[in-house]
Parts: sequence; structure tokens; C-alpha cells
Amino acid sequence: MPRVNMVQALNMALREEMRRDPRVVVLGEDVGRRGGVFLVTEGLIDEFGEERVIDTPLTEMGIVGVAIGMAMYGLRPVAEIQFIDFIYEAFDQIVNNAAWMRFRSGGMYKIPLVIRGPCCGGIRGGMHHSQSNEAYFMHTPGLYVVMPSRPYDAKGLLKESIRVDDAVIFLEPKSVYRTIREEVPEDDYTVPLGKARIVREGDDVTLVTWGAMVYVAEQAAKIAEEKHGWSVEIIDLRTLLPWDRNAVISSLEKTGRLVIVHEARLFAGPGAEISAYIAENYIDLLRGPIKRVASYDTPFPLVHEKLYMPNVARVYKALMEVMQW
Amino acid sequence: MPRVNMVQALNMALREEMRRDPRVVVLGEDVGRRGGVFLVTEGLIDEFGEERVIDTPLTEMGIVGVAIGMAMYGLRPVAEIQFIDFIYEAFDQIVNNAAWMRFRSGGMYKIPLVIRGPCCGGIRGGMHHSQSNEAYFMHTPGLYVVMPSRPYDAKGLLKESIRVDDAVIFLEPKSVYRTIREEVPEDDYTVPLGKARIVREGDDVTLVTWGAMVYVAEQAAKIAEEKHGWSVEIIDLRTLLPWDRNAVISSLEKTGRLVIVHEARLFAGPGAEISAYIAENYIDLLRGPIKRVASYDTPFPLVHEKLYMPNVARVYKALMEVMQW
Amino acid sequence: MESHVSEKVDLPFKPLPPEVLEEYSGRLREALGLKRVIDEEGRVVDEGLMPKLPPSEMREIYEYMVRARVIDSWLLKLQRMGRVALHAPNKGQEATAVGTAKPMKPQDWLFPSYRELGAYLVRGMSEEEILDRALNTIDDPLKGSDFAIYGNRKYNIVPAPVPVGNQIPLATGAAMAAKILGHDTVVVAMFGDGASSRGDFHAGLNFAGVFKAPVVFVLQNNQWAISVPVKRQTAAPSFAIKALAYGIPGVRVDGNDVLAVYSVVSEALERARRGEGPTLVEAVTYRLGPHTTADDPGRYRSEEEVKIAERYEPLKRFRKFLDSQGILTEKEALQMEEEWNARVEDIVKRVLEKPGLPKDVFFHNVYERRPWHLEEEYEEFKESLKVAEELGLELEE
Amino acid sequence: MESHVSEKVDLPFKPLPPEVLEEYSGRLREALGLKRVIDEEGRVVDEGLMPKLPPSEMREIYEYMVRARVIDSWLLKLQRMGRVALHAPNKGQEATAVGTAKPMKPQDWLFPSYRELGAYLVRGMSEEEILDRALNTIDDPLKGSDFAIYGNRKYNIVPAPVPVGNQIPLATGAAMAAKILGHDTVVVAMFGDGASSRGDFHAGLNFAGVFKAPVVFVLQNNQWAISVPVKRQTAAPSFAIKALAYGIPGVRVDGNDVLAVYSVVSEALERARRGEGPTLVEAVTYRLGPHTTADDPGRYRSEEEVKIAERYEPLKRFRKFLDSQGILTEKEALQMEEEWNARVEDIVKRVLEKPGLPKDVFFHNVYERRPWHLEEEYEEFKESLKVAEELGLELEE
Ligand SMILES: Cc1ncc(C[n+]2csc(CCOP(=O)(O)OP(=O)(O)O)c2C)c(N)n1
Ligand SMILES: Cc1ncc(C[n+]2csc(CCOP(=O)(O)OP(=O)(O)O)c2C)c(N)n1
Ligand SMILES: [Mg+2]
Ligand SMILES: [Mg+2]
Repeated sequence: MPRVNMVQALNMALREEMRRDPRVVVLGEDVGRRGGVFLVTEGLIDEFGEERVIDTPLTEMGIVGVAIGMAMYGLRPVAEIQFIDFIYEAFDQIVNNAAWMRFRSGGMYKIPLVIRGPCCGGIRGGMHHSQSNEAYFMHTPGLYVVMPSRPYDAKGLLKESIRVDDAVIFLEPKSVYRTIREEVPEDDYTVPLGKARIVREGDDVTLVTWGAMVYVAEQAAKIAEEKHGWSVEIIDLRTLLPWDRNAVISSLEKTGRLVIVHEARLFAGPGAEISAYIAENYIDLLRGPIKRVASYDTPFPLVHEKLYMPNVARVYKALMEVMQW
Repeated sequence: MPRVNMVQALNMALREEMRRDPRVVVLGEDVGRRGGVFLVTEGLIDEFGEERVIDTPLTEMGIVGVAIGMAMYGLRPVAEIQFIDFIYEAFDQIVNNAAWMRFRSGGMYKIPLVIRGPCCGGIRGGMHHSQSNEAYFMHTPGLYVVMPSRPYDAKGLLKESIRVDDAVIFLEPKSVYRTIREEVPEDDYTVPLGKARIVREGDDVTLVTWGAMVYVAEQAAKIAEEKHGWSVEIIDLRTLLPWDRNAVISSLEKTGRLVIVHEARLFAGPGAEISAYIAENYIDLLRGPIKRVASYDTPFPLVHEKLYMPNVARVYKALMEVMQW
Repeated sequence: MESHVSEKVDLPFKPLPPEVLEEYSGRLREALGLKRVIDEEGRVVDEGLMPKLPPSEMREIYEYMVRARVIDSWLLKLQRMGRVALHAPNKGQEATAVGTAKPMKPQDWLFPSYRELGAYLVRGMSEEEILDRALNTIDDPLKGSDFAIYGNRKYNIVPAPVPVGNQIPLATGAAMAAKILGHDTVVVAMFGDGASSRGDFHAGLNFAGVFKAPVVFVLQNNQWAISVPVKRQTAAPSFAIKALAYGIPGVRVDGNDVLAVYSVVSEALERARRGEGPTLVEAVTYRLGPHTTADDPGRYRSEEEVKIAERYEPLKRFRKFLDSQGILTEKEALQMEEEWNARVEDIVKRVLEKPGLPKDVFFHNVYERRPWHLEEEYEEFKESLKVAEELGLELEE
Repeated sequence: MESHVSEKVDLPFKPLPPEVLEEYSGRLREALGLKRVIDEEGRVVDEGLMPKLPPSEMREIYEYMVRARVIDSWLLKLQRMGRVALHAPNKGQEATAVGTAKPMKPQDWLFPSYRELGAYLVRGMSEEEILDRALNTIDDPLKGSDFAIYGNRKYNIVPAPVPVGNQIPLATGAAMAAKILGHDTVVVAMFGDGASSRGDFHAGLNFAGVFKAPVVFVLQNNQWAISVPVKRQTAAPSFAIKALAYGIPGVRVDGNDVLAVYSVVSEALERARRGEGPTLVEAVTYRLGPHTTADDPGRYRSEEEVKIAERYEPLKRFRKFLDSQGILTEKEALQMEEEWNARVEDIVKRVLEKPGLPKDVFFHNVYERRPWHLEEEYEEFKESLKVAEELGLELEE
């Protein structure tokens, strides 16, 4: 089994799916000869040609709109948004057409579309190369929202996303693109949407997170363990819409304490739903209040991004707080 | 004091502000001769002329983008979105320019802009004339998000929104436009942003809501009172970003029970933040879990909308549930 | 690596070659002209553009226009009775709708806007289906999703979006897909003058030009976008000229002349089918009715204006032509209209009797499989109906 | 009620009058031609278009181009040293940036993109301020908000958006505001060929046409949008032709000929100032460097192509002209460049010593007044710094 990084794993997924199914096409800015600015689509144009690996004009509204039309007609497009921060021009297309065409048409048309792109901070990307905007999509029924944290999941989730018959927003934490390497099977496997992964087992606190925050959480958990002997169970949700309630509940049955960590902003952010849902429906499982750690409610700054995003100190502080209970 | 409906109150607010400050201009589709499709801008073109009451081409991206440029230059534009459901084409402009220009420019440019339009259901408007999409804007720092429920507030909040030096998303529940009439002063008064209104005092349950749901809440509260003698305190938040935490906490100090009712969809919706925030920080005030009542996580349907949105039965049911504690 | 040095780097620092100027001068003329086959009195003014159709088909075309007019007036009536949520009348624009759909093949796809009754009929949708849709009966193919839209996969008609114009890039995408799959399919997108201002128009036409997609864009310039006149929509002298911005041909045609629309759209369909790419057709027409049943045009346009526009009314005009050609007399035409009126009246009666959609209809067709939270909400929904019953609450009016 | 019967209802059913065709034929020629004052050897080819500038100003223009080149190369160096997050080199495009900004008046507003160093300098921004920005020192006027953007209210330069092109409708809006307020202000928006595909371009130019806004759009066609060549951006034969879609003039100019750019932009500014509305200027140029410091152009374009493009390099070309006119010898020009290089080196040293922005900088400038939840987060932030200290954690690298 090759040891690959996330970019390579994503590339494998695309290549395998394009081989398997001639209806799969890739489109976006610079996905062809350039192979994407992060090289996720590298080499695909050589194997599949310009008809299936399509460099487009510079408009996210156009890329997504055209991809929806392709999906309706019978292709299975994977549309790349060069940085997910640029997706807002396509917001109308995503909400009104990608997410709601099935409903609008009484179920006659489906949109098997993946909209994928690098998200999240940690590479000094500033306001528009760093965002975690999953909350906007989580509030949009008809979509799936996915974010892998490691190469294995990236490949399996992307393959699965290409196969489902609804539109998927597929967010790739770019700070992980080349930093994590692991063994990834060359066979055809998928990771189901809506299933979390237990990153680390533990009995004292449940820490729910996803994307690059998995690694920050691991560091904070290690410190907590070393300093206090607490064992932290870390759950990587992997899919945000729908999120894996059962995984969280099972863990809470052991721990009774919940910390949610995400890179998206706090206010009306993705963690709010999880926190509210658990406190509303599973209060009996909780020893004390839930704690969210998130980016602050400001635009994403170029400077001091590590202070802006959840960092080890902030996660550790949250663990300390919930362990009071 | 004249007894007016919300459309008239909004019209008064615009007229007064335009008289007071020559920098205030109105723009949007059909706002001129047509007076807006709901007549909120009726007659303004006669008093202020085509230069200040501007019928625009059909593009929300253009309306909002141009309005932002106007605001930067020194005007105080009020941009109408004909139905708030059509705002998504402008999402990039709203997030990246209206909300974040102050930040991007290190505080050098401010955007005194109001983006207003009819929202919410109840008039058989179907998928695209019924939405409550405040959650998308609540997750966007730099914005204020406002929704009045009655003519008096509509006038005072709109005037205040025109005067603040940040961008305001001003949502008008169209089912209330002509159904509620009340005395509205002809003088210059404003209602501050971020301050809730106690619609009805009560000791047993706190019901937090806004917009047209205030009236559904009132009916449900009446039934609960009649049937069980429970007294329900209803809080109309009026501003969602920021929301009036103090009003909610003071009420919870009495009641210890919280129901949140909104027309927006449940999942990752506006109520999630309020529910999560209270349960995370004020658990001691709560006798039992919070309950959210919201529209279902589907697109807004043309048929059976009264079953889709929170209705009296659903709110009553929620009150029953929290009164178990 | 494919170098594009010679055409791309050397060239840009020179004026474009004279052939380009010539080609675009020709396009400019088409974009600023007006193609017509018959004038407002039904007299033939351009034999060359006359579609080669047998009398029976001419008659059929007229019949579609009549049927569009008849069902339009019934929808208006039903809206006034409170049975239809909203209707966007197509009175005055029947020639464009029918002239566009008629030359399309069954495998072609149509992405209409909300004002194309004539086109739906031509593609096989029946009055009954239109009424099922408008009245949201149990047979509504779109299951009560939105108002004023019609569509059915059976006829390759994609239900329109209510947000103006966002079907345009979808049409381009479908056409690109058809091309990639090697299908003999052409896609047609219909929309209004107002839609031309949207980002979607820009993206849709630009992609179509770049990828030579087999798509025909039919812009119905009916002079108004609700109360906004075309001069407020664009400073360009025509909408067809916008095609030049995308490197595609743009043709301005009299949209109230069904034969001219038929001809121009036929040619555009054939170009697309031959692999020569997209065309923008501007059909100049006039909306004789209100924007929708919720509109009050008296606020923004004069009756005088409408009266002038009525001179160009497409049915009367085509009828005069048919009469003069001995294809259909005025009397036969009148009779045809009466017959359809009677037929539709019967259908209306029948459809009004049908039950509505089930109460839980909106819980379907959100996803292929409902996620757990929606499933939970569905359970809560069913319980809430019981609570309502217990309380004796009438939740719907 | 203003009736627009005669011009609006009667007219559309006719071809447009011949004057319109004539006017647009002229516009078509401008949009497909190429205005130049000097050729690549610096020889005058169009005396009529030669701006009437004294030698001192010609010299000054060259000096701005040199300064742009010098600061550009320093930013590249600093990026490679890891001190600048990202830089978008403007090498090869100096003539467009300087030629656009030079004829602007101080009260005019500039909405640039991220590649306009020459324009910032002309409007008064110093190398020191550029470096403060790029290095995010304590004096960074944009307070560490985003990379690769520059702006300052002092100079009426609005910091560019990193999302390509969304400044275009803002520019139109500012111009409309200036017109409403009766100010003698013209607004200039600069952007690339790629930006022309965005909905914002469409909306911004369309509004400008409809409202005759005093705005000049300078589209820098540098042949590439990262790896996407212009033929993939549009099927139109030029970008200037897109102006016709908005009823405004479009002029294609040699963007590597600073005198031609100066002339064409001057004229467009004057038109706007006279109340005659907007102009689209397509400046044909070439990006000689990588897209940004994160790019690898070897993946998508050949060195051969870049070599050909270098023949048109704007500094050398203008230098030849200045030399031939006796305004500035090649030697003086070289010396000028060395001087600036030395000067900037000193500034760089000084700026590198400056402290950075305070840790809490991002909590400012979100709102005029921080709402309570952000205030709470600010408190949490301060505490988290203490926790980090206690733990001995180094949070920033
Ligand atoms: C994105 C969007 N904005 C606004 C509206 C409200 N609206 C409905 S139809 C219409 C005018 C459309 O004009 P046009 O495109 O010319 O089509 P017509 O109605 O004349 O056929 C407007 C503004 C909408 N439906 N969608
Ligand atoms: C909306 C948006 N999409 C994608 C990008 C990524 N991106 C940055 S620059 C660029 C190309 C821009 O090309 P052009 O407009 O020609 O300007 P140039 O860089 O050539 O000066 C792209 C795709 C972006 N910044 N914004
Ligand atoms: Mg119209
Ligand atoms: Mg470019």
C-alpha cells in the first residue's frame, strides 16, 4: 500500500472514479494543464483529455451552474472551487439549483454533483484563502457537507460523494494536504457519508471535531493526559450534514462531557447545531455544560491566524473547564 | 398618531430619513414608479426624484455591489431585494464587501448600507417567496440582522438601521405587512439594534421568537394559559445579530424554561446559536432542556405551508414538553 | 505542451485581422436588424425567411397559439377564484413560445422561464397536466413545490426556477454534457429581457461560446421586467448585440411573428446540431397582460401604450396570414378557439374535483434518502398533526 | 406618468435606425483595433494619439515604471525570504498601471486589483507604505487583513478584493454616488481578463451603461488567468467588444505602450467627467512573471512564449522612445534604476526592523462597536494567551 498525502489520495479517488465511470468529469479554474493550484487534479487531463477535465472561465457561478446542468443531463461532475472562499458567487446556484432541484421537480431530476475545494486556515492565506464556511451549507437542505481530515478518508469519502445522487459540498483542509502521509489502499473502497471516526478513545471527555482541528485536538488531549491523566475521546465527524449523532451519543454515555472544536466561526456556526441538539435531547447524558471552541467572529486575518483559530491552548482550556464538572 | 400597517410604517421611515439626510438613497427592482411590489417605497420617487429612488436592472449582485460602492463614497443607500429569497446572487458582495470592507481596509472604509426586503412565509408564496434565511447572515460577522414584527418597531428599527455605520440585513415578515395596524408616531424616534421587546410577561416559560412567529406564539400561549393556567413570557428579539442575551437571561431567571420558535429551518438555524449559548453558559437557570420549534429541513413548499412552518399546535406541544420539568 | 505562441502572443499586440472585423460587422447587422416573415397585417415581407411548412403544420402552429391563449385565460380565472396561487400570463407572447418549441426535436431539452405555456403544449404537455400543476392536485408532477412553473422529464422540460435567469448556465451545462456524450441533443433556454442582467446570463452565454455548446438562447424581450422598461435594463441598443460579447451570433427577430421565430430558431437549432455552437435569439415582443396576477401595471405603464402594442398581437396577425393563404378562415379560427375553450372548461371541472397533495408531501424529494434529523422531524410532524386534532385546531385555511 | 410609447413600443418591432448601426460599426472598429503611439522599437507610429506632455512628465512616467519594477522585485525577494505571505508580480504590466493612474486627478477614485504597484506609486503611495503593508508591520494601513492588496483612503485607493472582480460594481456605485452628489470625481476600476467572466463584471458595466456613471474600466488583458489562456476565457475576438453589450464604448489599446494607455485613459476620463458616461479600455499586455509567488508557470506555458512576449516589454520600449527623443539616455535610465534600487534597499532594511501588529489586531474593525458576543470572545482570547503562556506553548511560528 502506498503512503500518500491527502492531495495524492484525492487524485487517486478522482482517477479511479473517472476510470470506473465515464460520466465522471472534472471542471474548474486551472484544473487542466496546471493540475489545480494544489495539484489535486494533476495528470488527469493527460489520461482523460480536455473533454473530461475542463478548464473553465473564471466564474464560480458559471462553474457550478454549468456543472448542475451537466448533472441533470446525466454526467457526474466534480466541480473544483479553487479556494472555497470563492464559492459565494455560486451561492444562488448551490441553494436554488444544486440543493433544491430534486424538490422543485417533484423528484424528477437529481443532481449527482460534487463541489470540492480547499478550505480552512493555517497556511497564512489571509481573508480569502482560509475560510471554513461549512455552516452556510449545513443550513441548506438537499446538500451533504463533508470534510476529511486524513488521506484515507479523503479518498474514500470523495469516491462515495461522487457516487451519491445528491449534491455534496466537499471541503478539504489545505493545511493537511501535504503534512499527513499514511497508507491508502489502491483498491476501490469508500467511506460512507454520515459516519464519524473515533480518532482516539477516552473515558473522561468527548471532543467532537473535524478537519485540521483533529490534530490540534490530539495535541491538546495529549497535554491534558500528561498533565492530569484525563483521557479524551476524539471524534472526527467527517460529515457535517448529516452528522453522526450516534457516535457522539455513545461516547457521551461514557464521558458525560462534551467539547466541540471547529475552525469555522463560533456565532451561528456548525457547532451550535451539535451543541443545541445534544443539550436539548440528551441532557441526561451530560454532567455539565457543553463547550464550543471556534474561530472568533471576525473575518479571517492574515496575521496571527494561529491565535485566531482554535489552538492547543484554547482547546486545553476548554477541556479544563468541562473537567470541572 | 396615525394607525398604520407595517408597509406604511416602513414607508414613513424611508421618507423621514430621506428628508433628514440627503445622502439616503433607495435602489432596487421596481422601487420607483411601481413603489416596490409591496408598495414599501410608494410615492418616494415623486418626492425625491429618480436620482434618489433608483429602479435598477435585474441583478441582486449588481444592486448590492453598486450600493456598497455608493456607501463607500458617502451615500447611505437602502437597497431593496424584491423578495429576500433572491438575495443569494449577492452573497459574495454581502460577505466579502458589505460585511468585511471595514476589516479589509483596516477601518478606513465603512459601509453604511441597509439591505432590506420581504421575508418569511404565510402568503402561499412557494419556494422562493417565503424564505427566512437569517441564519446565513447571522454567521457573517460585520453585519447586523434585524427583523421587526410590528409597525412601530419596523419604523424605529429601519431608521436606526439607516443611521448605523455598518451594513444591516433588514428582514420584513411579509405576512405581517398588512395584517397588523397600530399607532405609530409621526415623530423621529428610533428603536435600538440588539434590544428585544417583551411582548407578554409570564412566569412559567420563556418563549423567544421574532417576526411573524410572535403572533403564532401569542396564540399558543393563550391556549396554554386557558388550558393549564401557565403564563408564558414572550420575547421578540427584533435583532438576531446581535441578539439580546440580557432580555432572555432575565426572563429565564423567572421561568427556568425556554422555547425558541422561528420560521427559519431548524438544522444549523438561528435558534441553534441561542439554544447552545444559553445551555452552555446559563445551565443553572434551566430546569430542563430547551426546545426549538422551527420550519422543517426541506425547501419551503407551496402546499401545506402552515404545516411546514411552526404553527400553534407545534408551539403548544413544545410548551407542554418544557412544562413537564 | 501545446504552445499558443503564434496565435496568442504575437497577435494581441496587433489589431485583429480584417476578416474578424468583417464577420463581426455582419453579426452587428443581424443584432440590430429585425427579422420578419409577415407584417402586422399578415402580409408576407420576406419570402426567403418563410419556413417551408405544409398548410397542416401552419394550422397546427396556430392551434397551439390558441390553446396557449385559452389555458392562459383559464389560469387567470382560477387565480381570481383563489384556486391558483399565482399566474404569470403569457398573453401576447404566444408566437415566441410556439415558434421556439415547434422546430425542436423530442430529444431536445427545454429550460423555460415561467411564462411559456405555448412551448409546454407544443412539447406535449396537456392542459390537464398544466391544471394539475397549477391547482396542485394529487397528480401535480412537481408535487406542490413552487408556483407558476411547469416541467416534466417526459417532455424534456425542466421546471423553471422562480429566481430569474438561473436556468441559463444549467442549459449550457446540459448542452455541454450532450456534446460530451455525443448525443444529438440541442438545448434551448428561454428567459426575459430582465434576465439578461443577471450574472447567470453572463456565465451561461460565456461558457456556451467558449465550449461551442449546442444551445439556443431565446431572450423574450417583452419590453418590461415588471415595471422596469428595457432602457433601464440596458443601455445597449438591442439585446441580440450582447451575443458579440461572447463570440456567438445574435439575431433580432420579431417575436410576434411566429413564422419568423420558427425560422430563426430552426436555423439556430441546426447550427447547434451541426456543431457550430450557440446562438442568442432576441425575440421582440410585448407582454399584453400584467406581469403576474399580483401585479398592477396601471402603476407604471399607460393604456395607450398597451393599445399600440395590441396592433402587433401575434394571433390576429398570424390568422390574417392564414386566411389570406386559404389555410384557415377567420371563422374556422374562431370556432377552433371556442372548441378549445369548451374542452378546457371540461378539464377544469374535472381537475377541480381531484384531491390535493398529501399533507406530508414536502418531506419527500429533499434527498434520495432522508437523513436522520429529517426523519426525526417527520415524526415530530406527524405528532403535531395529532396535537392539532386534539386541540381542534384548523391549521390550514 | 411618463409614457414611453413612441420610443419603446412602436420602435421595437422595427430594425434599429441606421444611425445606431453606424455608431456601433465605429465602436466595433475601436473594439477590434489596437491603439498605439510607439511600436516595440520605440518609434512613433501615431502622432495624433501622442499625449501632449512636457519632457519632464515623460521622464516622470518612466520613473514610476522603474519604481514599480524595483519594488516588485523586492517584494519577490522578501517573499522568498519568507517575510511576505504572497506576492502577485506586475512585471510586464507597468505601462498599463502607470498609464492608467497618471491622468487621474487626486479626487478621482481607484478600485484596483492585486497587481497594480505602478498605479499605487503614481497616486502617492510610497515604497515604505507598500512594504509596511506587505510585511504587516505596525504601520500596515490595512492592519494585517489580507495579502497582496494595497490601498489607502488618503490616496483614494480602495484595497482590492482577493475574490477576483467583485470591486467592479463597487466602482460603478461610487461613480453613481459622485454623480448624485455633483462631485467632479471619476472612478477607475482595474482588473484582469479573467475578471471579465464574473457576474460582477456584467453587473458593474451594465449599471454603468444604464446610469451613465463616470467610471473607466481598465481591463488588463495579460493573456492569462493563472493557467487559463484568453481563448478559454471568452470566444469573443477581443475584450473591448464586450462594451457593446452595455451600450458603452470599448477601446483596445496596446497596454505595453504607456503613451497609448495614457492617451486612451485620459480621453475616457474626460468623457466621464463631461457626463458622457463610462468606457471600457482593454489594455493588451503580458504577464512576464508567474501569476503569484505560489505559481509555477512552467506547468502551462512555454519559455519560448515568454521570450516572444519580452520583445514587447514596456520599459525597454519606452526607454528607446525617450532616448530617441533626447529626453532620457539609456545610461541615465539605468542609473535611475540603480538609485531606486539602493533607496528601496534602505527602506526595506528599516521596515524589516519595525515591530509587527499587536496580537489582538483582528478584534478591531469588524464593527464600529463590538457586539457583546465578540466582546466575550475577546475576553476569552486574552485568557487563552495566558493559558498558552502557562503551558509554555508557542502558538505562532
Ligand atoms: C433573482 C430574481 N430577482 C427578482 C425576482 C422578482 N421578479 C420576478 S419576474 C421579474 C421580472 C422579470 O423580467 P423579465 O426577465 O424581463 O421576464 P418577464 O417577466 O418580462 O417575462 C422580477 C424582478 C425574481 N423572480 N428573481
Ligand atoms: C472569485 C475568485 N475565484 C478564483 C480566484 C483564484 N484566482 C486568483 S487570481 C486568478 C486569475 C485572475 O486572472 P485575471 O483576472 O486575468 O488577472 P491576472 O491575475 O491575470 O492579473 C484566479 C483564478 C480568485 N482570487 N477569486
Ligand atoms: Mg420582460
Ligand atoms: Mg489575466
